[in-house]
Amino acid sequence: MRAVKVEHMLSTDIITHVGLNHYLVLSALLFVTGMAGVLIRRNVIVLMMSIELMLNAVNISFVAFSKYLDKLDGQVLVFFVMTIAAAEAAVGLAIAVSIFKRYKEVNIRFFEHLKG
Amino acid sequence: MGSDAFEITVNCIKLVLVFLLMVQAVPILVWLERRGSGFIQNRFGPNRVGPLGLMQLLADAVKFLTKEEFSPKAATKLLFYAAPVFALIPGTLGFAAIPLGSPLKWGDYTFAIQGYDIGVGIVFILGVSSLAAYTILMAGWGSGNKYALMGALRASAQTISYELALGLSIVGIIMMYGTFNLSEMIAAQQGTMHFQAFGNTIATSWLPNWGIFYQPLAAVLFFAATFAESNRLPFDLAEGEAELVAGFHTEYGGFKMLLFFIGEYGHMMVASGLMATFFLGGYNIPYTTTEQVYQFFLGFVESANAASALTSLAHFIMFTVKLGIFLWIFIWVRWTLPRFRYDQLMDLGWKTMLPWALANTILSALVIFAVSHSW
Amino acid sequence: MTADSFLFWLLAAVTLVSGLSVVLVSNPIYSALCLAMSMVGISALFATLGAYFIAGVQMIVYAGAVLVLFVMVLMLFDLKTELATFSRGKISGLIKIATVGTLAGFLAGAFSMSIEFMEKPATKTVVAEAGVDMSRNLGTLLFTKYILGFEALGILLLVIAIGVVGLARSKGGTHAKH
Amino acid sequence: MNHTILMSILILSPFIGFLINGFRYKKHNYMVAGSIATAAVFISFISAVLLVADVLGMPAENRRILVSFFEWVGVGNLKVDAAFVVDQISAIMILIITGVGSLIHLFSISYMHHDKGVAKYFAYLNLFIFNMLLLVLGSNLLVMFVGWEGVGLCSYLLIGFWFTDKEKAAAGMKAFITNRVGDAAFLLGMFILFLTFGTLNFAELNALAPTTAEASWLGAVTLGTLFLFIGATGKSAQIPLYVWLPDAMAGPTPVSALIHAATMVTAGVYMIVRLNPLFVMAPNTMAVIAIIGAATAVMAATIGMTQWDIKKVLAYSTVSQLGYMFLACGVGAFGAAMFHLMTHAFFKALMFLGSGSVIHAMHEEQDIRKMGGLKKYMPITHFTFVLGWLAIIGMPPFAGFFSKDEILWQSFSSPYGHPALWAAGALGATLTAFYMTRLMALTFWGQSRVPKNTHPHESDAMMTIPLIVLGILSVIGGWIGIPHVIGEVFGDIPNVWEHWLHPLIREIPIQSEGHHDASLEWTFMAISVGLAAVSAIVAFQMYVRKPGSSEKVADALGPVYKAIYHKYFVDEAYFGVIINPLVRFSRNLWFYVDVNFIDKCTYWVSDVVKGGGSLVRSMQTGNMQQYAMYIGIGLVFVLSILLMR
Repeated sequence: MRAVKVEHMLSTDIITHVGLNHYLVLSALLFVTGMAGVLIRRNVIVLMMSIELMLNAVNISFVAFSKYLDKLDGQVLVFFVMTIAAAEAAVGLAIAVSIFKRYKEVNIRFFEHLKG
Repeated sequence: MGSDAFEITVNCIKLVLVFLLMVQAVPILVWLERRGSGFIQNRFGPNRVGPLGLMQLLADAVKFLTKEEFSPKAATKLLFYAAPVFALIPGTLGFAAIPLGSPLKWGDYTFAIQGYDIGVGIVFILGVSSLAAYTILMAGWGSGNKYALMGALRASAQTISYELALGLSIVGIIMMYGTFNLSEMIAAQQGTMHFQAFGNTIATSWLPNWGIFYQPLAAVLFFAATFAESNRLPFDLAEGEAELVAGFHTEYGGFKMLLFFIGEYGHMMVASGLMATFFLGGYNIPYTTTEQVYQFFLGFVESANAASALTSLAHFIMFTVKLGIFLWIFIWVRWTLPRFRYDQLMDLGWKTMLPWALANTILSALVIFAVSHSW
Repeated sequence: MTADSFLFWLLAAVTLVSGLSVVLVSNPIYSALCLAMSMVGISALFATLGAYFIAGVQMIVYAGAVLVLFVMVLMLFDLKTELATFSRGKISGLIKIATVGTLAGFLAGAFSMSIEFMEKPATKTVVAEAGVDMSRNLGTLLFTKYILGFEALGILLLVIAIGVVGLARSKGGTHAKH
Repeated sequence: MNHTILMSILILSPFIGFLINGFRYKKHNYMVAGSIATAAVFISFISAVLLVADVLGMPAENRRILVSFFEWVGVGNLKVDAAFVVDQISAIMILIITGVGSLIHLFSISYMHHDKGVAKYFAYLNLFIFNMLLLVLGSNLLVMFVGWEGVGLCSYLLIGFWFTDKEKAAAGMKAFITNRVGDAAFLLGMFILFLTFGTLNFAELNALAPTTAEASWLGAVTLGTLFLFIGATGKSAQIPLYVWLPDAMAGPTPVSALIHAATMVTAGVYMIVRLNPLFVMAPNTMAVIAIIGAATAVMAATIGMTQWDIKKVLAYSTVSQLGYMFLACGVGAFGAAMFHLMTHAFFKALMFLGSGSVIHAMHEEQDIRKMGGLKKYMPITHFTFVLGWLAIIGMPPFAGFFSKDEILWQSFSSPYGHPALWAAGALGATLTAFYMTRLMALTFWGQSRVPKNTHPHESDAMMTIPLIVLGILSVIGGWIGIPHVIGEVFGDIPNVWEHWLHPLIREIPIQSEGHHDASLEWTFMAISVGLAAVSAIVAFQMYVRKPGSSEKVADALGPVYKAIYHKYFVDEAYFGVIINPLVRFSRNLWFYVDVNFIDKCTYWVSDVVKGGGSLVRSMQTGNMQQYAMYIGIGLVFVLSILLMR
């Protein structure tokens, strides 16, 4: 809440009138957070979670657009994204499990063995 | 939420009330369960403290609160303590979305007799109740005990598997009523059985217009799935005493245990409420419509508000009765049926209930299309 | 400050904080739980955007299924010896952080610079009417305009299901050969 | 039946046979392979007969079946169709090729039955027939050239068929390379003709041919025809490129019969006849052809007299007979050339097959000094061989007589002719009679010199039937071209041959001075036959009556005999003058240019690429997060560009 107050001094408008670009900025930040996770974490499963985070950030922007452009297509796309994400998670986890079976650890570096 | 201050306050009070209603129902249920189990197993339940042993509830509460507060060494403190608290969330949130009585019209205000009227009621309830898996997992892993972990994994696996059957089994209902909104569903189940088929109305006078008559298979599947969801016998693999000491709450005792109990009973109540709402016409009094009841009470008291209030009250009682019936069935089943084996459980979930639910969905889709389509 | 904006800021804060902690917390289980938290927040954000159905689906699919799967796997592994959280390499780490930061700056800047393009008042026709009708429209759209994609996804899911079972059953996993 | 279908059957049936046998090339069942191949060729023989029948049915002026399958090459104004034409000339050729070809296939079945790679052998044989048909049927020089190269390939494959024997493989290579030289010249000729006339189509070329003789040596027509002729010398084993043919005898004997006697080696003659309007208009070329032909005829005959290998003798006789054909072409007696081509195909194939039968009987023995007196062992072979012998030494009324006599007469009487040419031809005929009689004598007559351990025997029917058929042909084959002078005697028998070919033969532009009367022709005829008979008798005396006298003669001749016996040291000369310097030059080229310059350049390039690659490769660590980082950096880059704009 304090953060909100601080911004209160700067300008009220940007706080009180929540518009499309608020959501977009939020989704951008979330996306970047996920990207950071993908880049710097080592645990494969955490990597996948970060990817989920990125996907959801995109979902936010989809839904926001679908509201502000008054079209439902965005939400349909969110559907698709969710499905893909679920599939990706399933496969990723299966691979992680098989990696774990061998190395008793799920470090991303074990995937370097897959390099051709 | 509304905009008027009065309305807002009333709504907030309503939320608290619903929560309290659920929480205070738990001890009664505990008592009911113990007495009922005694009755079923042909022994006395707790009957010493107070009349019918009703004071036993109080004693239990005191006992729970005064027990020593400890946590095992291997436990992850945060999760260990957070889990019981989270255990409350799904039940409460879910239950708050179920309409308990017909909307109360007071002056120019209209108060839904439920925590909050959400557009996509079912979806919301399913969503929140699917969060239950976390509490179990947190508890199981957090208490750093292999039995607990095993129980937790089992329980969550079971929950996820049966969510499919749960969700699919009510798709038929949703298609039939053409809505996610519970109030609209209840409104659709008023009076005696009558429905549109091939463009002309078919009506009977000897059956209430309940969902169970349209979707019997869905009712069975849904009820079974709810058993699995709330980890109760015959699906309480999570706490199979024989194999795992007490499943995910092995390490829990005292008040935390109580919270888990509350969560479980909350689950039961949500399930029962949903059963009533989907299949038994919710708060409707059988063979009558809300309007009829309202007119009936308007015959006694002249003020519209009072009549509406009485109507809501009558409906609320009606709903409680239906709720009670289902809760009793829960308890009854628990003390009647033996526990499944784990593979049997999974087979039942994936190979029996899921296909049946799918078949039910497709069938009802076809029928609804054919019927609603006046050729 | 109206209820809507308050809700937005609250949820945004929750989502962002929990998202950040996904990345920063070293214990994978905690980060999974944080992710679940942020999922809930996101679904609430969907609700504030009037996409109630999507919100519910988000709850069921992500919070209810996918992440539970993650948590289960993590607990199954039960990594007592937590491996090094962050990848080695000072320079590359710096580059990564810098990249991420600049990207964030770019995106945020771009969006906030382009307010006047985007800030078109939402005419509340399709999306606004909450709940059922919108879900109905959504379904109609899904089964008419996007039917092909829908079917494709169905096939994809089938394939994935089979493949994952095969993958998980393989003894020794992907490195069984040596 | 439809001409297109017939033509396709004619051409494709050997090819299909080739495919079948080629795919089962490891099989050893000679009966199956042989039947397939023979059937294929026989089928195309039948269709050839049908086509020729159609041609016969047409009016004399435009006897021509043109089947154009598709446009093969269309570059600029070079339009080449995959078109095939059957007219008077190619009709004869296809009949010979498929007819004699099928007989030789039949012969081969029994001849090759002991061989391991029999299926491969028959596959090659069929492929050869296919290419030969392309050669003779092609309606333009390019299609012909395809066949030309194809038969060269098959001849290479079949000469080196027993490639495990080093010198046989070497013989194959020799043939191939020598042909290459000729083919290069052939290509040049094609280019010149195309530059001059803008087409390669025979009909158009012949139509565009100038109507007046071209006097200069450097005229387009003269040069083009000269180059084509050099190509012909390569293929048809004329001086200076004849050296490969004797070595080609390394191949199986039926191959020698089919390729190196009957068909392939006559391709040059066929080509010249095919383009006779052009050649006629280049008197210089004609002179060259005539001289070379005559020279080859005589020289090869002389060498033939001294050889001891039965097949070598036949090979040299083939060379000299080809010389006759070129002589005929050179004096503008194209009809005679074709005529001799046909009769030669008959009797030379006959003799080769006979020699094959003999070799077979002698268990792969080819030295005639180890033979003799085979007459009683193998009567049929002997009898048919006698027919062939009589035919080749030009005894009337055998086939060879008519064709050879025609050539001799023309070489004197035709406007391009010259008494010297006639003299050479007559000498060649005499020598031919000598060495063929010698061959007969040493092989079949006299007392037997057969080693004790070999028991010669008559070959089986599959080998003798072709002999008999060919024998009959080499008796009656000549009767379709009986000269007028004789024809008048026997109640005006028409010279079918001349009428047949007449429409396609261009008149010689310059008129012959005066007209030779019949009596002169009679005299020449008598002279040549007489000389042949005399030399035959001499040879008979030398080799049968008093054996050993030949050695005395050889000693008497001394160095001359040596020179002839060593084939005038032509091979050695080629090695010394051309091949070895070339080899040395190429070795230097290889060392200084290829290794030290070109390779170094390519290595440098590859090193540069490798270095760059290793630089880039260092980015590919297999570490996914790095890849993700690259993606992110790229994203930032693109976004910054977008925002800067």
